Amino acid sequence: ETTLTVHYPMPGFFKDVMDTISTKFMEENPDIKIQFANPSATYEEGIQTIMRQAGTDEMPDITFIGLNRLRMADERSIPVDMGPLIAKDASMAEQGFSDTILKLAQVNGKQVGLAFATSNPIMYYNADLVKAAGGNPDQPPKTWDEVIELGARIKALGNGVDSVDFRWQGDDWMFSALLFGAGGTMLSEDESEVTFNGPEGQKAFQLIDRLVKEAGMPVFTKQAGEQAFVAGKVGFAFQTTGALRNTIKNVGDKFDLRTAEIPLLDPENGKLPTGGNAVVILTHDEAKQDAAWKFAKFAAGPYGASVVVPGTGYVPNNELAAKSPEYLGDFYKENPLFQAGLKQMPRMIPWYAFPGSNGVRVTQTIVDNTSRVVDQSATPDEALNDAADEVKRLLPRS
Amino acid sequence: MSALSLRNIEKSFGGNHILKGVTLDAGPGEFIALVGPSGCGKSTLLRILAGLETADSGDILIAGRDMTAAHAADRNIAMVFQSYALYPHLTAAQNIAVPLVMRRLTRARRLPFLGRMMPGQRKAVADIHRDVRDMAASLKIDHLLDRKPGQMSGGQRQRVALARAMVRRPSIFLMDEPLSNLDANLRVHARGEIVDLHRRAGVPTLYVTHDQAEALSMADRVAVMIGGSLLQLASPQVIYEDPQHVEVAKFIGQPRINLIASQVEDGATVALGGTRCRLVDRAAAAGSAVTLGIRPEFVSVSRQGNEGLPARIERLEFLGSEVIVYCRLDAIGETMVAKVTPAEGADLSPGVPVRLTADARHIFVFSKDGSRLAAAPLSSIVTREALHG
Amino acid sequence: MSALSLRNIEKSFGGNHILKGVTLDAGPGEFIALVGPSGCGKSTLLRILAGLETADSGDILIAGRDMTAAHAADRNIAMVFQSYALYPHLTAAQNIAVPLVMRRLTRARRLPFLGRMMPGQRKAVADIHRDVRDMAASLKIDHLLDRKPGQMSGGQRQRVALARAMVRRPSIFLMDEPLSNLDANLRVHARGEIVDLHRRAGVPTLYVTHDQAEALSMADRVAVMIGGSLLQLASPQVIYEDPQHVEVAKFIGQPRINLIASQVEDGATVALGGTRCRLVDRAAAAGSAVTLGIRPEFVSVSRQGNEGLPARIERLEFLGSEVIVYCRLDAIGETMVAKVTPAEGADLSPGVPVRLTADARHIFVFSKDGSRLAAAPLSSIVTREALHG
Amino acid sequence: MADLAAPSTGLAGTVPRAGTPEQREARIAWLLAAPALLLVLVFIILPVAAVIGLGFTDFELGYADFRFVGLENYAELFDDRTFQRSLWNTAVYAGIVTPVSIFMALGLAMLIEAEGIGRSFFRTAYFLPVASLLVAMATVWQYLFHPSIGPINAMLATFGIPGPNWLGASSTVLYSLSIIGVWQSVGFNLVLFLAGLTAIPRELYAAAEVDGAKSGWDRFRLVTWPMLGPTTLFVTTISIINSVKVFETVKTLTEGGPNKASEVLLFTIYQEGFVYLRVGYASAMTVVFLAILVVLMFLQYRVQDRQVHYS
Amino acid sequence: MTSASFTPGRVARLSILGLGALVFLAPYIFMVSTAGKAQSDIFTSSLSLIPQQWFYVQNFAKALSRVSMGRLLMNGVVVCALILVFQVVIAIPCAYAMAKLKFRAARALMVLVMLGLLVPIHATALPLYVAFDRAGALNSYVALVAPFTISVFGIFLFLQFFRAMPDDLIHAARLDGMSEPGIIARVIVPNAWPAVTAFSIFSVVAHWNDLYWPLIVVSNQAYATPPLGLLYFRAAEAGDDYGALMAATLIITFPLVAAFLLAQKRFVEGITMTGLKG
Ligand SMILES: Nc1ncnc2c1ncn2[C@@H]1O[C@H](COP(=O)(O)OP(=O)(O)OP(=O)(O)O)[C@@H](O)[C@H]1O
Ligand SMILES: Nc1ncnc2c1ncn2[C@@H]1O[C@H](COP(=O)(O)OP(=O)(O)OP(=O)(O)O)[C@@H](O)[C@H]1O
Ligand SMILES: O=P(O)(O)OC[C@H](O)CO
Ligand SMILES: [Mg+2]
Ligand SMILES: [Mg+2]
Repeated sequence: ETTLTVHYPMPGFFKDVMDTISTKFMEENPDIKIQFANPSATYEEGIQTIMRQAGTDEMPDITFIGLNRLRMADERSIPVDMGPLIAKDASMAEQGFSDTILKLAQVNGKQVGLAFATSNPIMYYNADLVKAAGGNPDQPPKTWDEVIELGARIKALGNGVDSVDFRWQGDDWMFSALLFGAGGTMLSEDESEVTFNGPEGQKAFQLIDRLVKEAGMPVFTKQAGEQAFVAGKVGFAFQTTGALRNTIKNVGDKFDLRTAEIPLLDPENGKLPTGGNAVVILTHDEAKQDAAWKFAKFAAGPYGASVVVPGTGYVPNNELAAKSPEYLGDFYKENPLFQAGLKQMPRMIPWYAFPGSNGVRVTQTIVDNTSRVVDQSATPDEALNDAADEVKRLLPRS
Repeated sequence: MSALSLRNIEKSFGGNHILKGVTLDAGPGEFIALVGPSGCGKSTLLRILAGLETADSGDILIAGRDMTAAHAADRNIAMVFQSYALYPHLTAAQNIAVPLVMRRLTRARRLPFLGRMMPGQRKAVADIHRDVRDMAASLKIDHLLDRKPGQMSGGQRQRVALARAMVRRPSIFLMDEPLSNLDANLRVHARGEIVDLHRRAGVPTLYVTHDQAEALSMADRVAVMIGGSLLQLASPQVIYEDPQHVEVAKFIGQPRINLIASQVEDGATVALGGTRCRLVDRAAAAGSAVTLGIRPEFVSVSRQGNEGLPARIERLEFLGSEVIVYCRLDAIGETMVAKVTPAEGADLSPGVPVRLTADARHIFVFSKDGSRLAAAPLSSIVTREALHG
Repeated sequence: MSALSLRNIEKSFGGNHILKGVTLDAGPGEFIALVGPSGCGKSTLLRILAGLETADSGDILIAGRDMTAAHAADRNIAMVFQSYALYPHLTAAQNIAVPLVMRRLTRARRLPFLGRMMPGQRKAVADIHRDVRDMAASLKIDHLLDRKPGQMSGGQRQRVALARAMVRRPSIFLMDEPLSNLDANLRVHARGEIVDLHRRAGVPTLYVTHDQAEALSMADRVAVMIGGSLLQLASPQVIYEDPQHVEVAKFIGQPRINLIASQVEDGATVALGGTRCRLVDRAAAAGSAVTLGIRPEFVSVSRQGNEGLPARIERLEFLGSEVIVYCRLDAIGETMVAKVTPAEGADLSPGVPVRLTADARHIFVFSKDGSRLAAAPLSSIVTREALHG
Repeated sequence: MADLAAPSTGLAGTVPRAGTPEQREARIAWLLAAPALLLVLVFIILPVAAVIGLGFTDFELGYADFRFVGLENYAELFDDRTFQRSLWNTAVYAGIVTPVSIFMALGLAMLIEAEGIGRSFFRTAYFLPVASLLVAMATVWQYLFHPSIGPINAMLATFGIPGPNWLGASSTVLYSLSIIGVWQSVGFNLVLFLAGLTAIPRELYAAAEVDGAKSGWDRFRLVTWPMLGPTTLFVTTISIINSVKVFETVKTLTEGGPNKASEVLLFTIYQEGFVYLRVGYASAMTVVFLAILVVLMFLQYRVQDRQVHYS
Repeated sequence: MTSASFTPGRVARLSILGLGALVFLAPYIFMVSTAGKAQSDIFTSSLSLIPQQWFYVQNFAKALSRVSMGRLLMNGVVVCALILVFQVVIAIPCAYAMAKLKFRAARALMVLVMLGLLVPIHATALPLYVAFDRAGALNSYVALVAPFTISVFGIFLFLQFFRAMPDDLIHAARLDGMSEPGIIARVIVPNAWPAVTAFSIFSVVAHWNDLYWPLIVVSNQAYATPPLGLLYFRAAEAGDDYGALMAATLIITFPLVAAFLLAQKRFVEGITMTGLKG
């Protein structure tokens, strides 16, 4: 009998999901016991905990790491390379692990994990407000211009109603949604140059500026935006599809909640960052590694996805799960709110992870400068250039 | 017109009736000592008078004006507290100045910085300084003016408290056991000082103490308060030599008066050993219980003779100028105390059998309810006045 | 062999020389009162004796054994503190039992639960209970045994403190102003009790007080300590009637002794008004300064005659059984105090001119350094012994 | 029975009876203080020493090796704008929370002391925030401060006042956090002041009244304030320390944002050490932080102690 | 002073106090109200304290089932009790020595205590973590308790209290034959209850609610403390499960409030007696 200690972040999302998956797993693998370590509130706290514990007896056997922190973890040689395990395993593709999906959890070609929950940014909207402002809820805006125009009308409804909540706080994910959506990149191919301050980035920041100026987007904190939206006081919210289940619960039947694909600055070539996390094996114990691999595959596999998707709002990380009626096929038919994320799947590219030891700082710099635009203390160009300068300084000089 | 008059003051705390209708008048410049056992309500009365506590009923008149409802600060009453209640953070000079500052400077002037810039401020402050210094000089505490209370001895603190009370020429002066924290020698000395001060200032003073020696030696009149009632208000001599109540007799006099239970005999006489007295107004029926009181200095002890009550010396207390003799009356199982001179006490020692005789002229007779019954030595009936001639 | 002997005890705190070589012997069962003004070092001496403080030099012998370095607990000394220092969380019975428990039960036995199971425990505990009850009975506090100190009056606490000290039959008994927290009446009563207890227990006792009346009335011998030195150690009578130092005479006696600066005249005589004494050993040269002391009770005041010192009555203090007369000697600008009976004082009042005469047999002569010079009334030279017959 | 007869020296205890009584006493004192001393050493002194040591290295969490970089970290601190910002923010925060919570607590304590009824209710009501669990309370405050649906702004709106964007705007976020800080610390100070007030002798107030201090303000100036000196000194000390140590609210409510408007020292240290994982640099910050606290306490004691009266 | 009549001054005083109490309690009122609301009922544009649907049972049930509340509370009690016992047992002798015994290091100790007051656990967490790890003591009660066994605040508080205790009491105990540890056990401690109560409240409140340190040293749920348990109701991205979170908070806060209510009189008394003079 093997006991695996599993650590995961954001229990608010994943506790029930994890419990279900592990119960099922243990049923199927009676010789493996899963026990959970104390979960961490955020990805950042999660990775900290792991780094602290790395090399100690406390280190769990398996953890779930935010996709953009995999690189950082790998630089510290924390994850076990899954390459050999995959190589041994003949049936990867059969189990729904396509190459695109595998790529999400690779760092410089090394398979450091398996994507477990994947997300992309979508548009949530309050159909009641849209209607009240004279829009058609069944024809949600397709472009940012439409969003801004309709948002302005919603804002004009008064009574404390706000137009837009764009989730720019926390990390660079939503900025990259705009940037990638305009076809831009963070850094040049060889990671030696900052490129996010190019025209695409400028468009992204200008859009944020317009959201504020023209649509009257207020400065929300993360929770404040969430609370206002579920209270029915915000027209559009742009954030991860992973929050969908909780949003549905919080909204209840206070208003008609809808979702739609997020507008892209470049509707043709625009891409979207993949949020979410990957299951990572930490244990170097041979015997445990086998069990861990089993569990990782199980969690990231079609069954896991079939639990994660309805339980949270994440999009399936597994092609089999998405298509097979055994898993989620019917679910999507019955739950149209979940379809926005699904439809965007083809546009998903990895969440960019910055090289070097200052990765987290870099994302913080982008957030800080975004906030300057949102609270209108800097022009988009100033903020963007400041961000670029600062990020340049923080990148490894080589 | 009396300087101060209290009319029928009543006060209860919760269910406890503490003051039971106290009426008291003080003449201008009079020094009245209020004595009584602990808890009898002395401080309460004083606090009511000062306006720190409100009476349930009764009136307070100061110099003829009704002050029953006036604010403490408006009564112009000065008070010295048992603990002195000096402000520990202020120097002696600042302590003494407080009542002047509070009265002479407007609120604006008292502001920390602004005050200094107001016109006339300098003069006002200089006046206060001068008055404080004068007061300190007259109490001989000039050298202490810069010290804080924590750096002073009990006696020094007491003088600072007096100075603080006197400096503003109050219309009435209240003192609540101001000497009780001083040691014996200092206390005797301080008594003199307070009397002196009172004489010079001429302010009517109500002085609370539970030390009867203090009351007798300092006051023009002594008010004896027991259990919330004023039992007697009279000059020290009268209080001592002519107590109107057994409690007064018991409370005043050191060592305590000897009290012996007895009965009225036929012919309205009472007997203490061989000494007999007759009740003057013959009010008490024969056989009714009375208490006889005789002060220790009027009990004489002799080793010879077989007159007087037979007793045995239990203990002698040498006090320098006098000797207290504790004598056991074996017959009635009581102890009688006599006060003799060292010379008289020289041949006495514990265990010696003696005879005690009481001076008939100084026997007090108290009825069962404690009130005094007029009596006279049986041998020669003299009027009470003659006794105090 | 003396029960206790202190040899040349010295103690300084910081730079302050507090005890300046104190030597004192106490016989078995002796009651010695240690008096002196506040701050003279009485408590310090007691604490050194008890082992709570260490002397800088000097030796402490208890029943002949050198205890100078012994631990407080090993000296078997009991002490009653001014504040009583009862354990506030324990009942009277438990308080009294503490020294017995600590001495009779081993550490193991004192453990909360285990202790109970040890053999012989019951007997030991029962013995302690019995001793506590006996002690309480003899101090009449049986009814208080279940109360905690907070629920007792000052007098009751004091008795519990006494019981706690006595119960273990200490080899020496120390008391540091045990009565100073009691009020005057209770104090007089408690004196008797302590003397009684001492007599019954027969334990040598050192009793600290700054109240000279206590010292005189209670002690077999009185030690007068002033400024860190023992000035005189003698029986109360001798201390009062034959002080060997001006400070002793000043400290003992209430009201204070009258001290008048004077000079030795030709023929080694000194004069106080018309009263003259001759110095017995004629040691002092004519013209050398001396101080004459006369106690107030030996000063007589008369309104008639023109003998004696002319004076003016300044103030009268009525004390019930006696009257204190403050007389101003205008000629020399000093005040002389006389103590008279109320009868004698009846015709005196402030401002009246009087003549003061001192009883020549009771005049003390002190040299400039304060030591006593033997002197005798000039008219009839009698030996000093005769005076105290 | 044998042990009953044990000599009185049986309670000699664990301490050998050698040397003079003074030496004995000192030895016992050492023994009694030893456990505390040892633990202070192990859990305070040594870790602080370790932090000081780390401050001279480039240690990063996750990497096994590190090198000594001398004063490099400290040099970097000098031009670290985030650090300067957080220094300033911490100063502002402490500058608001300390005096406001002290004076508010004092005022409330005096009102409660003067009031006969409901003392324990008020005491509990004001103390409750001290016992609050910030993880959960953060959510509540988030809601109360919500710019559009929050009760505070709703209330302001009824008076026609447009409510600010409390936690969202960089201009107000620090003040909003200060309000929470005050809310959390008033109860603590209040209890201390209540205790201080009960210790003031009633007679002093009587004396003040008789001396002519008619108004409550006069009595406050003359008696209450000076007599509370020692309490105030203690409360000030604790308040300064606690407000400089602000962390939880920032971490849970604002993450230092927006745009570092609510970066405070401990949060910055946490961010550097645990998020950016630069332990060496964070340690250098910690050293500076501790140094600031020490200097602050020293100054505060020097200034205030002189004016405080100890009875 | 405390007359029964309602003078204008008194009415003003009571209104200020009442209003203030309301403001201070507002977050709690919101908490209690939220604990009874359905998730969709919580954030609405209309301010209503009364839940539209009565959801208390569901939320409390969730709070109790989602985490093993019994285990959490037990851990909380064990950890707080151990911390408190150690703090008191270690601080009291030290404070006694500093207050009542003469030894030269007393002043230096005082400085150490004052400096100790300044060091937050946040500052030393990392070296401590490393040390516990090396000792293999992470994920244990030892790790949760050990760093707090020394409370300089406690030493400080007891020191003030003991200084106010009369020397005579200790002298009497010495003469009665007690050793110094005996004095502490038999005289000091029985009379220090008010101070111990006051200190207990401070200590328990702090450690019951502490999240920072348990988060670092505990990964095994067997040792999770109540605040760690609350994490399960928190989602970083969107919408905590507020109703259940508040219900859980109420469950966790209740023991503290009850303890404070029971102890508050002694608590204030205890602080009074310590005099708190620096
Ligand atoms: N504020 C109060 N509330 C309730 N009872 C009080 C109050 N003040 C005084 N008492 C009670 O009233 C009685 C008289 O108290 P008071 O202080 O006047 O006595 P006292 O004669 O001054 O005694 P002492 O000589 O001991 O000072 C006492 O029994 C006391 O307990
Ligand atoms: N521990 C100490 N440190 C410094 N000085 C002390 C100490 N103990 C006593 N003193 C000083 O020693 C002197 C004598 O003190 P002590 O307590 O023996 O006087 P006392 O005769 O008992 O006085 P009292 O009658 O007031 O009790 C005082 O001046 C006191 O200030
Ligand atoms: O919550 P996730 O996993 O979708 O990640 C998305 C980003 O964290 C949002 O900022
Ligand atoms: Mg009184
Ligand atoms: Mg003394």
